[in-house]
Amino acid sequence: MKKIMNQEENVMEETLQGFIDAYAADYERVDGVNGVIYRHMDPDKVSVITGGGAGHEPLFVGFAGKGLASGAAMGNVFAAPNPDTILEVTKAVENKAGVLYIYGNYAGDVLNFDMASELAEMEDIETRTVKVSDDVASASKENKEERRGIAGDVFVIKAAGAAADAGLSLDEVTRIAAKANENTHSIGVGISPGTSPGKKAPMFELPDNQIEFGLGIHGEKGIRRAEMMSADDLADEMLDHLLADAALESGDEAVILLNGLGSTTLMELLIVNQKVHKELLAKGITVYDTDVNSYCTTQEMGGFSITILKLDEELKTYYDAPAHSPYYHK
Amino acid sequence: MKKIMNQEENVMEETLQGFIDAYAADYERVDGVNGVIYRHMDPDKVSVITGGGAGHEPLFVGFAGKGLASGAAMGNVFAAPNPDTILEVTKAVENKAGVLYIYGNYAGDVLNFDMASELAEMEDIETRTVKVSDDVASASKENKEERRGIAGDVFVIKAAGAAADAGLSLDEVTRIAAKANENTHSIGVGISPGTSPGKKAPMFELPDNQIEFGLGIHGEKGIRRAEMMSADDLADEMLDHLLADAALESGDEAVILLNGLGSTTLMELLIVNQKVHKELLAKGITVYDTDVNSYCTTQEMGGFSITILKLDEELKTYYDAPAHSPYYHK
Amino acid sequence: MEKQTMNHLSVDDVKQMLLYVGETITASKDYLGQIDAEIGDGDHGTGMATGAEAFMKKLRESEFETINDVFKTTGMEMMKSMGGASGIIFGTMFSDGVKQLESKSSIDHTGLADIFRGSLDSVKKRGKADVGDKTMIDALDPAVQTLESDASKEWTLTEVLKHAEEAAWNGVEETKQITAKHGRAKTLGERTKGYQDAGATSVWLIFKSMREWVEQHEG
Amino acid sequence: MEKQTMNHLSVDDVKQMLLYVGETITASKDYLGQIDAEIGDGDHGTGMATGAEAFMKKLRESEFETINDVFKTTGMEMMKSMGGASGIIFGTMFSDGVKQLESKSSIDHTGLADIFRGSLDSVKKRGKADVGDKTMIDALDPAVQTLESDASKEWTLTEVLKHAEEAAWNGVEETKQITAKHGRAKTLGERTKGYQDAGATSVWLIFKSMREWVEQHEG
Ligand SMILES: Nc1ncnc2c1ncn2[C@@H]1O[C@H](COP(=O)(O)OP(=O)(O)O)[C@@H](O)[C@H]1O
Ligand SMILES: Nc1ncnc2c1ncn2[C@@H]1O[C@H](COP(=O)(O)OP(=O)(O)O)[C@@H](O)[C@H]1O
Ligand SMILES: [Mg+2]
Ligand SMILES: [Mg+2]
Ligand SMILES: [Mg+2]
Ligand SMILES: [Mg+2]
Repeated sequence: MKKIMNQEENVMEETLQGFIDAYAADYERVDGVNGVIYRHMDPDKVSVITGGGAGHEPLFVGFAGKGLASGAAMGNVFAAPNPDTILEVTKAVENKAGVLYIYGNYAGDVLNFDMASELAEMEDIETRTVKVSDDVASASKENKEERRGIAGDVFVIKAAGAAADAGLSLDEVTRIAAKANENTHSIGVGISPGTSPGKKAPMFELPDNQIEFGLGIHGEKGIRRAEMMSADDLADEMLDHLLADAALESGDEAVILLNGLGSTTLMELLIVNQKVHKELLAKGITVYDTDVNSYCTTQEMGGFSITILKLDEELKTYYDAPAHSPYYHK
Repeated sequence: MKKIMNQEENVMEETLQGFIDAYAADYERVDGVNGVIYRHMDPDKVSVITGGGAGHEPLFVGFAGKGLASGAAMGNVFAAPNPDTILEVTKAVENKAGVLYIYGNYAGDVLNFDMASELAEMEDIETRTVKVSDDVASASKENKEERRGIAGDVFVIKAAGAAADAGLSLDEVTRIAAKANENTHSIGVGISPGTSPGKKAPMFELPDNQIEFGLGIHGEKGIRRAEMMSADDLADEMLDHLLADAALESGDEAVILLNGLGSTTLMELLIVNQKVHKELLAKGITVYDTDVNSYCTTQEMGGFSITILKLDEELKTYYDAPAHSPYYHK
Repeated sequence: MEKQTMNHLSVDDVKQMLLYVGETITASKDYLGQIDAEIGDGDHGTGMATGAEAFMKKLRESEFETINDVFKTTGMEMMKSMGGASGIIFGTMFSDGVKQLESKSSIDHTGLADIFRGSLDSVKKRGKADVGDKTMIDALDPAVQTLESDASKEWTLTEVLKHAEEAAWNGVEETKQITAKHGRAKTLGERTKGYQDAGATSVWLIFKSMREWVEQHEG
Repeated sequence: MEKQTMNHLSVDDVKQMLLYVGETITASKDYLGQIDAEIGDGDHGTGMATGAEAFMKKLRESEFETINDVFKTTGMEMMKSMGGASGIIFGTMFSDGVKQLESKSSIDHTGLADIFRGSLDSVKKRGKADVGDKTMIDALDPAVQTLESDASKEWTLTEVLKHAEEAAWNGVEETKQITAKHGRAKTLGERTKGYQDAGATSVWLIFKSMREWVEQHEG
């Protein structure tokens, strides 16, 4: 695979530079580390910091913004940021009302954010953590807190950002974010691999007639290899997993996110969406809002995920709140 | 290539259904044809209608919206819409102040929109046309009006939508759109082919170490085959073509659009953007705004285009006006 | 029994013949697509097949009084269903050839020449292209010219159509020498040389299949 | 001249030995990446190599008073530069082993056993993993156990390290039998069986290269 890049070792530096060049009015770089912060945050409010390995663009940098995260701490491609980076971003955002870390639940991220929060506490910055664990393919329902975080990051950051924007306390913002995570369920499917910048081989091999059902966003294997199927059949099988797991029933309200993984086109996502809506309608579930986009990608990986956020009145308020970044709008 | 779809013949029907399912509050389907309209337009203002072959999502459907087009008339993948579709969309939008057609300059689109405008005139609907012709790789500077339309569609629709929103007359909206087109120059590069839904073979073949410089958005050959190069070198060579052609000089102001063609990641686009900014800065050109996104795609084609809109005070006003669709925000 | 030659086409003959043309186009979908893919966007096969399916369906379910109606319906269905450059161009070719002609319920080869002369003029007017622009006109124009010059001859319909088919094919061959000026391919300049035009190929296929149908229905 | 065995490491010996460890890691970048790719995300090689480059640079440009400082600096540089799970885990392994120990300017194999015991305890505490979780602990734990049980023996450093290296390798082999519980791979369940753990492989490489360095610097 060809990649449009310069030296492998400069990928992150240049990616962040390109982001700041484009959106300098609203974002600034955190000196010396791979972090960015949103410029226009209220000093009296809680800050949300997100982050993780790079390579999933527009996550995580694109989810700093109005009503979203205050900053993003980035690692290299698919590698959690180091504690230093997280700490510097923590010091760069408004932190006197405390800081909530939100990131996908991966060992590397947990270790580094935990270490950073020890360091932050030593500098008298109060921190909390919510680990996003929405991927139903990655652990059983009983072990929800062990699940991987995939596109569900979007809903958790959205809810937390809105709660912070509303002026809630650190504990309350944390509670809302945890509740959003509790109510968020996703499942993905991969049809072709992506390639990390600088690597020659794709992340995995997938025969032309097969797909990986339940694939993770770093190419982690899923539940099973399956024969390639139609969009309708895929949607059906994915919804079966999701609805059972999310305990969604007739009369419930939900927000749907169809998230492309990289090279899967908007056309394909819309085709899947058509079937998802048909099924949810048939089951009596009210789709409160739908977003069809590619927020959480894995380079040029082919495939997509479906995420369902089950709403209650409280979450609806925070979901509805305005939010803006160059890559997310509400 | 695998595609996530059902029957090939239902691709457009299901794509539009999926769009309407997702965004029903703001869009509605035009009965019986492959068209959508934005619901909230002012009946006294000029309507802009865009359209063309499908397969370039989010264009064109995603560029109907507030401050943008009032409707989109869609053909099948890479095939201009038929006159009937265009006519029905024309009748479905607010048309008493007249309708401006904006589309990429391709023979098929010209023929069909011209035919539709004859049909519309027969129903006493006044129409005008601006053909977007921004691709500098596709004809000489002297034959600007023969050039293909690629990602520059975005700027022309944006300007026209804003002018219509401002309440200008049909002639004035047309003049603004034509001026935006006059000031818009793009060049693209392809690094890997896309595949039309239902087709087995990719749209073209490209050896692993080669790229197509000046590639069109339907896989049309460009200026030359070149060796794969670094992001910086690509940006340099593309800017050379653009700046000469657009007659941009020190002191000028411009808006930049970096547009991914499908599978090229935001990370890669940001890396290119970093170099584009560096060069423009060095040349004394003021970048008034930058947008790094994938608006005009060719299925999962790899590559990107750079578009430069040269601003004057008038165009700046319309560029700055608010605009919203699920896939474009200003 | 002596072999019976066909010199006139009834309304139903024309309908059956165009259905056969439709079948041929549908069967040539991939072939036409590949030709378009070389220097165009590869959709010509799908486009023509869509048009063919549409007009075949309509022809099958309709009753026609005149030959004019059969042609017009065929073209209108293509125009409605196809989109693309070829929707207008081939739609016009079928629908507008009969536009200026009086209604007929039977035609011989002179009638056929009149119709396709009308087609050619309308297509040129609509598409603003002419011979040498590397379009379907490069096949249609010579085909129409042979039809016209053969009009005075005492040939069978098969012979006349065979002649037109050959002229169309020569036209297709000639498009290989031309740098494209119209359609999506126009901007490729020199790089289109050596490749035949997709639309011209369709014109040849249409004449070829008309000839085949007539030939098969003789005697 | 009789072959001279090495029983003690000076501050500079430790520095040189860790530089050699760094070289080995850097040279094994692709190998480690491929192992991680089987059931993880494929970045372990890049991560370890980044850490190695960073600590080698720092070691080369610094003067050290104590062995504790050399280890601590090595670990801190890994922690700062690497990110990922292994940044913390391997950073902790190098930096925290000496944390509870008094400053030393020379160590024998007993000293080495003390350091790596500290490493193992710190890594377990930090990462909340234990033997059998298919992590680097499955190699580090047996290596530390042999170091400790060999502490009372009259062995040369090479012999002791060779023994630890073998124990680490057996640990790597054992990870193939285990279903992963930690790291990105943990969720693959049964499907991780048969694949060795990347981090465990790095531990083995570290012991192997320490042994090689000592062996090469004997006599
Ligand atoms: N202006 C024109 N006049 C006559 N024929 C044309 C014209 N433009 C295009 N064509 C014909 O249409 C063919 C392409 O048709 P098709 O591929 O279906 O449409 P599109 O060009 O929209 O993809 C060309 O090969 C050419 O023969
Ligand atoms: N909690 C843990 N305790 C000990 N070692 C761990 C832990 N989590 C991961 N590891 C080790 O780290 C290795 C993976 O490192 P690496 O691939 O660099 O990081 P990441 O998992 O973030 O991609 C695993 O093979 C495992 O040996
Ligand atoms: Mg990793
Ligand atoms: Mg086409
Ligand atoms: Mg075509
Ligand atoms: Mg890894």
